[in-house]
Amino acid sequence: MTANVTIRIQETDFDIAREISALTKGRTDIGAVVSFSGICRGDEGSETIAALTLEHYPGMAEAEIARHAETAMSRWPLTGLSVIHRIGRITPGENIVLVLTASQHRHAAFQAAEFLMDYLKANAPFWKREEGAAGTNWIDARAHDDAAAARWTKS
Amino acid sequence: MTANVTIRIQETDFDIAREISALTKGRTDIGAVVSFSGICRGDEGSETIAALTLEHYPGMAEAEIARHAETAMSRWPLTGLSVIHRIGRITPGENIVLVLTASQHRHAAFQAAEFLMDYLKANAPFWKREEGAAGTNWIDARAHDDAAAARWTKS
Amino acid sequence: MKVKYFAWLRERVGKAEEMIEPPASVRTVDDLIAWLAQRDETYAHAFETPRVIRAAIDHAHVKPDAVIAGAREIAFFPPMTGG
Amino acid sequence: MKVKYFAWLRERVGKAEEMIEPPASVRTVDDLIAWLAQRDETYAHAFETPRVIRAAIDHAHVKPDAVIAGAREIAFFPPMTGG
Repeated sequence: MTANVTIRIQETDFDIAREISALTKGRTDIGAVVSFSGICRGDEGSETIAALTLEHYPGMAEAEIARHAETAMSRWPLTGLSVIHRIGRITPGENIVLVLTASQHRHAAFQAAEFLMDYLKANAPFWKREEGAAGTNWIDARAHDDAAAARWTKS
Repeated sequence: MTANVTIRIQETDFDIAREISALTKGRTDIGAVVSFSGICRGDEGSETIAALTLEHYPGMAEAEIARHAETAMSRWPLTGLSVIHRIGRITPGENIVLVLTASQHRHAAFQAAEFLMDYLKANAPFWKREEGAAGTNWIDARAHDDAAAARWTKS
Repeated sequence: MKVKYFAWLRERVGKAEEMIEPPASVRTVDDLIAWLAQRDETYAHAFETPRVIRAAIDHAHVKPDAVIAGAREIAFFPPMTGG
Repeated sequence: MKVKYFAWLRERVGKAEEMIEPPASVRTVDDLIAWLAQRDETYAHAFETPRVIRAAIDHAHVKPDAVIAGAREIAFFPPMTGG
């Protein structure tokens, strides 16, 4: 089984259909593909958001995602996975992040996708600044994102 | 919050990007979209498969999916969901089923998608016949699919 | 009432649906399976393993002890394998 | 060694990166934060809440007691908010 791992950090939007096709093309050993798209919302709590700007740590961001990808590949029988994270200015309704997992069986694909998202949220060096009515603010990390990532070390 | 529920049973393939767009278009309250695609594999256990043929119970299949959709909408804060199940002859590498869930937050979207797939597998009236080297056979239901559906009633 | 058959049960019975009029003594889904099985060899073969046969009344799954009175449509089929 | 700053830490320090040469007594990440904080008012403000500041050495997350000897690049940043 050849594993197919794609990791990209880019300013431009991604095309989910094309990414799924890249992961599955020419293979007949894949029974399940799970995709997660994270989308910019128009509000953060009670505040209205005009846009988000995403900053990242070049080099470390790729390395950190690659470490999580390796962990996912070793924990679940995946045929491949893709992680694409956008940076720069993103307006409400636009995509922020894409995680794709492919496997023979659905539970592995679901579990690995959820694991990757929880780990990315808590550990990948990206930071969001929001443009709201009252100026721009760095978004605070949420304790429940750390808790979500921690549950994978318990099980 | 208006809920956006799509249920379709069709012979033709589906376009994931178009279905995601239909679920999210014009909205800025969605932070997470999870998609599950079930794909026809080229083998079932040790046997090679030339194609699957999917039969369904018209009327009941739609009703059963609608019941699961309602349950999902009541259990998780979803902005919408789509279930598209193909019928007829499907060859390895082709899509069989699509489940999409959209929510403000990722855990609801992941949980609802996994719940819907587990319930569809165990309860929706569809049956697969495989064309193999040794003729055609109806695929047996798997005990672990019932177990997967049952775990949602415990939690 | 109308009875429908799916998947290998449909193939064994040799038809997708039919109208039946069981006697009043046939009260439950289980009774109906037993009544169908005794019709002839074809039905006996189709229903020879009643424990793996599922039933639905008017598009909803039911248990073997479900009462069939008032049903418009009863369906029999093997465990589902969709998704 | 090279030090990098991200997000509001970068804004408060007023630069994205710089070369520094801390004395040998600065052994750990915590020591380095204390040393940076005493440089001037700008750094004191940037590092005034060390408990919310995360650190990475050569692209890997480290704890506050991590030893900095041999590091090529040390980064300081607030908790991550990607995904």
